[in-house]
Amino acid sequence: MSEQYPALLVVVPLLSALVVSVAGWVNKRLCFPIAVAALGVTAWSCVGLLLRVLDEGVIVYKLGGWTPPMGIAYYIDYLNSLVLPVVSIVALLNLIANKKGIEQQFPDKTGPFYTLYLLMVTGLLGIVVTGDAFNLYVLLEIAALTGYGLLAMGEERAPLATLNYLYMGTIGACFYLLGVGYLYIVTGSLNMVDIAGLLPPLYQSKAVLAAFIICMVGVWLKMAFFPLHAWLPNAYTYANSAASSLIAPLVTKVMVYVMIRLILTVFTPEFVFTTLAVSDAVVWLAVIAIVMGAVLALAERNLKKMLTYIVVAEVGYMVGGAWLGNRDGMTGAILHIVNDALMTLCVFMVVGNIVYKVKGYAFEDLQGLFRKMPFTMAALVIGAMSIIGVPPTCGFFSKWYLIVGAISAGHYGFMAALIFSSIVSVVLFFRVFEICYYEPFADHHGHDNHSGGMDEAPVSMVVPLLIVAVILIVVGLYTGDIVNHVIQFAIPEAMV
Amino acid sequence: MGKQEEEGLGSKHNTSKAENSDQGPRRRKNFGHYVVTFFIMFGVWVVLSGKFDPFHLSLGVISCAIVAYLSADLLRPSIRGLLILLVRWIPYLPWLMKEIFKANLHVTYLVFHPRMMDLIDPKIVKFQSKLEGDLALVTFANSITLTPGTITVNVSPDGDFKVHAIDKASGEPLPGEMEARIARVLGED
Amino acid sequence: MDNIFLYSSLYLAFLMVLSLVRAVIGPTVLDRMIGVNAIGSKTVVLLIMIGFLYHRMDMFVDIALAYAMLNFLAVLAASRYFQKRKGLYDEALYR
Amino acid sequence: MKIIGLIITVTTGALLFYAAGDFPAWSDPASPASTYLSPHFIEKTMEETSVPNIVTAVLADYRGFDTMFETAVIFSAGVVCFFLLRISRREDEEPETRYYRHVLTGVTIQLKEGHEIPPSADFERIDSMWTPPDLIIKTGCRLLIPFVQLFALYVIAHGHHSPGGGFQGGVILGASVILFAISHDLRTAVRRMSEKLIGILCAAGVLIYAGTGALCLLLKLNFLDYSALAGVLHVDPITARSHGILIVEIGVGIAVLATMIWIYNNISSAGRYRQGL
Amino acid sequence: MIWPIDLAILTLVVVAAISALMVKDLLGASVLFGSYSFMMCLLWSIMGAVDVAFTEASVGAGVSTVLFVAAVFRTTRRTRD
Amino acid sequence: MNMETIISIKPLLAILVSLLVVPILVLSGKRPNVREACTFLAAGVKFLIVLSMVPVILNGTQIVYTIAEVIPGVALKLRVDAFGMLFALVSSSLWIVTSAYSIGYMRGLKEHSQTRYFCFFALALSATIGVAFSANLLTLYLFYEMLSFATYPLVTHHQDHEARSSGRKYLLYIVGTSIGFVLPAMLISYSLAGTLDFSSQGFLAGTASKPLIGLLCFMFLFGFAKAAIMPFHSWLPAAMVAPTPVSALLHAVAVVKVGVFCVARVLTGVFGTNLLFSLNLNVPIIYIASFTIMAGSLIALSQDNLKRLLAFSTIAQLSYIVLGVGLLSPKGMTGGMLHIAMHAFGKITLFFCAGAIFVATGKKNISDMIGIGRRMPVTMAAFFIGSLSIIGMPPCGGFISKWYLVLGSLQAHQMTILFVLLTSSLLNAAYFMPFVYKAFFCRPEDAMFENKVQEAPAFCVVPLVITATISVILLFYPQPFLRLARMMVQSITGV
Amino acid sequence: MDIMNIIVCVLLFSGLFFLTGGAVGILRFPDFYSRLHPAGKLDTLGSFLAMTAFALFNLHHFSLGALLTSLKILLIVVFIFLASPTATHGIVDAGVRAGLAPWTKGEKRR
Amino acid sequence: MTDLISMVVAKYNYWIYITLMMIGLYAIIAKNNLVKKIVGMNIFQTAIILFYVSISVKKGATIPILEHGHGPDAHHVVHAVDYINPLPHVLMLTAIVVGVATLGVALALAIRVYNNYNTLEEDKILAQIREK
Repeated sequence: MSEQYPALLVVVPLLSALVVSVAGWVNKRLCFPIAVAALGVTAWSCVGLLLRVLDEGVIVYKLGGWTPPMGIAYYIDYLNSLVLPVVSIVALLNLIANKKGIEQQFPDKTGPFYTLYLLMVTGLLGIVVTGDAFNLYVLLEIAALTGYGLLAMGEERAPLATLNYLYMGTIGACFYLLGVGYLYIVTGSLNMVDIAGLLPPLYQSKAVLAAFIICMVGVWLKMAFFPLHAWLPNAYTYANSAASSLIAPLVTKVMVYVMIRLILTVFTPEFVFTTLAVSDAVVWLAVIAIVMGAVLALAERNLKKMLTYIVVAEVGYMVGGAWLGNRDGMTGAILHIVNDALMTLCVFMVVGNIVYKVKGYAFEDLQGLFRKMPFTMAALVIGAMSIIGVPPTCGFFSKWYLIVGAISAGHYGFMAALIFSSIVSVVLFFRVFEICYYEPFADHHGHDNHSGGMDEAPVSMVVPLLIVAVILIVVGLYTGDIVNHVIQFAIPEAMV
Repeated sequence: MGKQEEEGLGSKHNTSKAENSDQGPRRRKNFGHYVVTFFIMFGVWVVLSGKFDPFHLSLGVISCAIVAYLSADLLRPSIRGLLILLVRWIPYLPWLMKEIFKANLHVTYLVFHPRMMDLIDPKIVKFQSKLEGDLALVTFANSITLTPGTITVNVSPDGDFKVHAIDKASGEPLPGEMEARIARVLGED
Repeated sequence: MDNIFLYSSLYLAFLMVLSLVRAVIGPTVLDRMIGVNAIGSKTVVLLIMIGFLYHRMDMFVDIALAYAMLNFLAVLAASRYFQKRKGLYDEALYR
Repeated sequence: MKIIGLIITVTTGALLFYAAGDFPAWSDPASPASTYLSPHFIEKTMEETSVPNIVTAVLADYRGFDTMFETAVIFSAGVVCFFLLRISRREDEEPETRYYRHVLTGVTIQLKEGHEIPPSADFERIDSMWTPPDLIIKTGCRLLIPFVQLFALYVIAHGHHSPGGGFQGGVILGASVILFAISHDLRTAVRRMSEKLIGILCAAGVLIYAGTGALCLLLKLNFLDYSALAGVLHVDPITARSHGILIVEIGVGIAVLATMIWIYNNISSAGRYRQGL
Repeated sequence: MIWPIDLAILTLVVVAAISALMVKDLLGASVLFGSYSFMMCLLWSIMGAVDVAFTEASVGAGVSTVLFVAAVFRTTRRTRD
Repeated sequence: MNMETIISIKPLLAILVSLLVVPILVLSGKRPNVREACTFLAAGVKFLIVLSMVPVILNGTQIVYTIAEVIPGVALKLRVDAFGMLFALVSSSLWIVTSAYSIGYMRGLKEHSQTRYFCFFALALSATIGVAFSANLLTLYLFYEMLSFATYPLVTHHQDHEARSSGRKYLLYIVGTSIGFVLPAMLISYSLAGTLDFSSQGFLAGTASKPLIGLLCFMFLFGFAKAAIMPFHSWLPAAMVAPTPVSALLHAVAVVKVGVFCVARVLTGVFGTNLLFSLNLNVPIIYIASFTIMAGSLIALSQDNLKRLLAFSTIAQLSYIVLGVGLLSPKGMTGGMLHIAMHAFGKITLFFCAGAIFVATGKKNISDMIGIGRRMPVTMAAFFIGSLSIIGMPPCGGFISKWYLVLGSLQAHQMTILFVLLTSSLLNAAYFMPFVYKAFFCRPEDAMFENKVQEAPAFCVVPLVITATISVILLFYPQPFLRLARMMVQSITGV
Repeated sequence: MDIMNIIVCVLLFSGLFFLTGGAVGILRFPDFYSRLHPAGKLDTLGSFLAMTAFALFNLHHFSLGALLTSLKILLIVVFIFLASPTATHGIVDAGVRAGLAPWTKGEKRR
Repeated sequence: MTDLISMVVAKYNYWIYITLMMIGLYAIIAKNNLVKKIVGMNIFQTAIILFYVSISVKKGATIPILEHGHGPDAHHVVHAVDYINPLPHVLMLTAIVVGVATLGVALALAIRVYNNYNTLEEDKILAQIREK
């Protein structure tokens, strides 16, 4: 069975999405167990794949039994075998944590919600695992469409924000598609590895250059890289918490993965960093992204929106790291995909818990929460530490690699931006902590609650949150192993 | 009024005619409809498919069964209706074609006439038809639309016609011969 | 014979331009619908003609048939709009 | 915004114009796209899958995985439209007033919330904006719809030999139901094809596709490798591929049919399922 | 591949696209967008992409126009651009 | 130098003891007795663990334990050497005392959120021991940051407006400098040398140009803002809003000493004496330190609030240690390291006294305390001993360290520094002695002090008596600390 | 050029002629209702004639398949004859419901 | 000059696709009405489809459906030059489907927006949001 893991990890969520959809019409209570079971199996096969890749190296899975340039193939190498478990585990934990919230918000539509959720996970896992440039586009759209659906169910402003996201997302996906078309017209192939093999004689071609630029712009649009980030904050802020805590950690990160995949596998680092001499400009763009993200976050009086700007800044980290063009920077970027997914999940889950209990996430709603929801806030502290970059939480170590990469690339602006954003994150989060810590709990309901008894979110929400918080630290402690055994092999030898 | 069941490709079922409506909103499903629909559909299938190997024919059988299941109550055909169709429609068609031709020539003449604006004189003609039954009315209305410079604007289920005529000459002969012919075709004379 | 078809189809394309002019200039939505409907009917003919130009008639008939069916649907839908929403305000009034 | 848009557009356009200079000339038979992968498809499809329509073969077999997700995209669009728009009666903030029309006389009855007429053949539930369906359109569509449906099924069944296939057939089939809803009434259309049925069909279509793939997986071959079905269908592997393609196309057809109707129902009634276009 | 018709239709397509965007009425825009789809369908069949043409015919002419009209029906026809 | 090393989990245990006690404290929130018993137990166990390592260290062996290899080439690694041992010994022994004192203080004032207080106290202690035992810069940084964040709730314990603004200031300085200076400096060092492990001769030698090394040196010096070297000192007076035991432990012992410890560690372990000498980097360091000493003492002169006075005194005294290390002469370094211990015991006594006065009378300002010696003679006697230790007068341990510093400055031929040391001692006397005089010999203005002797609760008084006694004892028996400091200096300079 | 081709050409050209009439008519006629006349009628007949021409031409190389294809083309014709008046009626009905007044003689062109 | 003309004609499809794409892109960015933006989005998508289909065209080739259908006689030699490249068609079928799906979702969202704000003009909606 284990040789079928690559298929399983996409097929299981897809099939279960369909089954859940049917179950939604038959008996709503079946939806949640099916979804959890499916994601559990998926996570299990992802971890199994990671172990297999560690044992055997790259795995190729031929879909439909056709050999790669003809048919579609999955390539599971060191890069995506690392991202896969993250995606599936984040999805699983978030699903468990948000069961109550989903039932509270969509009592009638739990079936469709779980369906979309599973389809989204399918899409994301597929994006990560596929080895075919066009297949990636289709999966991109599946993830995007379900994402629109999930995000649009929220506050009053959610549909408009999502509609803007839809426009931008469609442009992004279409740009990617166009880039693939440009590659296709000059190489005649759609398989990533195959294209990489056919490209070297064409490095000087204008079409390849344009393909690269268009693909990158498309992917940047999707990941909300700085000048193209305008859709993200609103879309994530006004969405319901179950959706935003799935999408915020995963979508931008998976898109960064796609970018790294394109750089490393399709266009090859040689072309990107040697033939094209734009990496410096992109890193400066990333610097602006980080600084702008941090500054804009500073201007917000609203926890969730603040976090969305942090997401924007984090995208800057990863893009900048990847474009530094050296091994350390790339390691940092890949590591940060993992870490940022986890820590964004952590903070957004915290917001989910707060929304569940307090029904708001503006700063005024947070007063006295340390007393009211100590466990949630403890998780927030750990998540914040990770975002700030305090050892031994994992955020520190990816930042470490990014800065080391910046130093060895001689790009001190990027280093300064990283440090600046860390300091700003300190300010951001301690501002939140201050409010949660100092302000007396503002009692919305009139009756005397001033003794400040605990009023924690349900256990089913808190336990996954604490698990995530612990994972943040554990991943931090195992960074060395991750780098030594996985990431090191994910980056081609040619990169120094 | 007793023969609405056998009326060509459609019964005279009409939602506003009390005496006709013995089924209410949910139309009664008649087994005969299914069978006849199936065979009509199978005939069309053969024309469409053009493949006579068992595999495709069996696919055709399945498809026709599905369509019959889904839409027999829309088509509501009957064998007698089909026969009438064959016997009476065929003679009507050449006449209709001739009329259409004439009408088209007329309109074309108008279109290309340099002083077209002087020639045309649109107006709405109203008249009462003695035809009954949906199918007859619709056939009549569509025939009017296709022929001499006239377009059916509105038909009430009782047979009140409103027709837009492009010039005087087009509107005058209505209802005229066409109605009579249609009445004959659909057995309403 | 191919040439005849080729020039006929070019001529049809020209006729489509004429219909498109009506669709573009309006002035009411209904006029546009007439224009679009006319384009549709010409397209059906043109499709079959392309089939002849490719010498693969049997492949193009299906498309033409589907096209005729669905063009009808679109026009019907647009005209249905006026059954439920009364009043013909037009773009001209809201300039 | 207009200026920004113009700048972005012109920049993009300039880049693309610049890059188009390096393209092989249009319709050049020697371009890489025509010489690298496609000759294999064109020359080997008949041997390997026994399907003359190369597009169908590539779509459903060589790149069947793409198509599975394409179907899933459609499915998810349906679910998203439902999820976004559908307002169940419980959530509906508008007080519900029911309208009934006496079929025989055409008299309309208005009932305030909570009152209901016991189901009877004489009364038809209608909506406040109900307009009597036009006689000509109604009759014309009534006669046309079965043929449209037959044609749609023909398109699905003959995807191997002529253009078309599951997707196109499904859309036309869906369009026939939409045509019914337009020419009659949304409520009548929903009565003929209930929401639950549509929802289940929608999932079932994708399930047929993915299930076929998973069946291949269970039969010890790779996902979507239809030749695994040879044993089940009692045919040789190549014919099994052909049949597998057909099965898959049927799945696509069902999914697309249901989704199109679902999306239309939700959009045209804004989720209330009362008053359609 | 019949290039003269191809050229003619391509030009028409651009006109239809621009007019669909210029019309100051959403219903009109949807209708014109329908005609844009027709021409695209023609274009595909001229280029020999029969399956694409079929899809475009069924989707563009049939469903997407209807969806547009339905959405306009549910919202408003008014627009300022 | 060829050091023997043994691998043992003991250092990790020493850190984990106080970390693991945190959940127990949280769970026992409703039962103060259990909670405090646990705190005591943990403090005792920790002290015993540390103590059990002393003989090993004195034998010239190092204890090493690797927790995890977080980055290839850089591990989370603990190493116990003489210097770390010295610091760990001071802080763990003082935890016991402070725990006792805290219990008295917190119960005496019926403070809120005591559970939280004890939790973070334990956490801070873990971090302190962690800093002491760090084997490389990364581990050091980890525990340093952990300490910063663990002390934040302690500093802002009162949760009022003043606490809030002080907390902000505290964080801004501490975390801002550590992220802004230490982190990049650390990473630059890493990318230069490829390692972060402290070694006795430093690892940066020969890897970079002089300006870069100089820059790094100052980034580290100012980056460890807990050392309160001017101009990054003003968090320290602000942080005095914390409850007194917190000030006592953290601002006399843990936090500030961690700062200077880090500076000393980095100067010796990263740069190494030879490199500093060869680049003449020690000169600016000692001048900055001297400036801080003088300025701190002068500002302290003008303070009326007792705790603020102590804070500025601390700023000045910390720079002694930096100065001692910066002299780079063996005697000077010995003096600096000894001063960590000596100043800790002296200063903690002073803070305890200030706290005891606050508990017993509620007074904060010196001007309100005239004649207080009549009411609280024991406390004030201890205060006197503590201040003698700070000034560096003979019956107390402070004398030894100052003596070594003076010797060191002579050894390094820095006559200016000698002058600075002497002047500052005079200044120390000038701000402590008037208060002691007024406390004992002036007529009290406040009628409260006329009554008979009424000391603070026993939990408060006993600890300060103990620390005062130790201060005195250290003069006569400085052996463990002196030997540890000498071993350290020997390993660095070879003398 | 055999006789069949001539017939085909004649049919095709007459079909094109009517289609031209339709295209010009919807441009020239003064108002919506009168434009429907050419659109509804001339296009239908034009398509019919052209389709017939194609059906005949397709029979040139006679075979069963060709016959069926021709039948299919005729099926399209049938379909157009059913659908076109219905669509025309739909549009005109919309015009009436929208309240569009018909053009009368002497008015300006709309 | 003749070079230019021949280049213009030889890549006419590509120029038109770029033009259409620019039209669509401009509409998405600059149009104020949400439904207009959706129209622009669809034009944008079709432009890309046009690009792909243009890739597939091959001079002197016929549509990619083998002429001699089913059965044992099917296995005669097929020359790749005779048939248009089918691969882009396959891709574009998928892209069209994705386009319809996106269209449906976008329209659903537009209806939601309209229900909330009672207008489809973006600037008016933003003004309403600002007022709150």
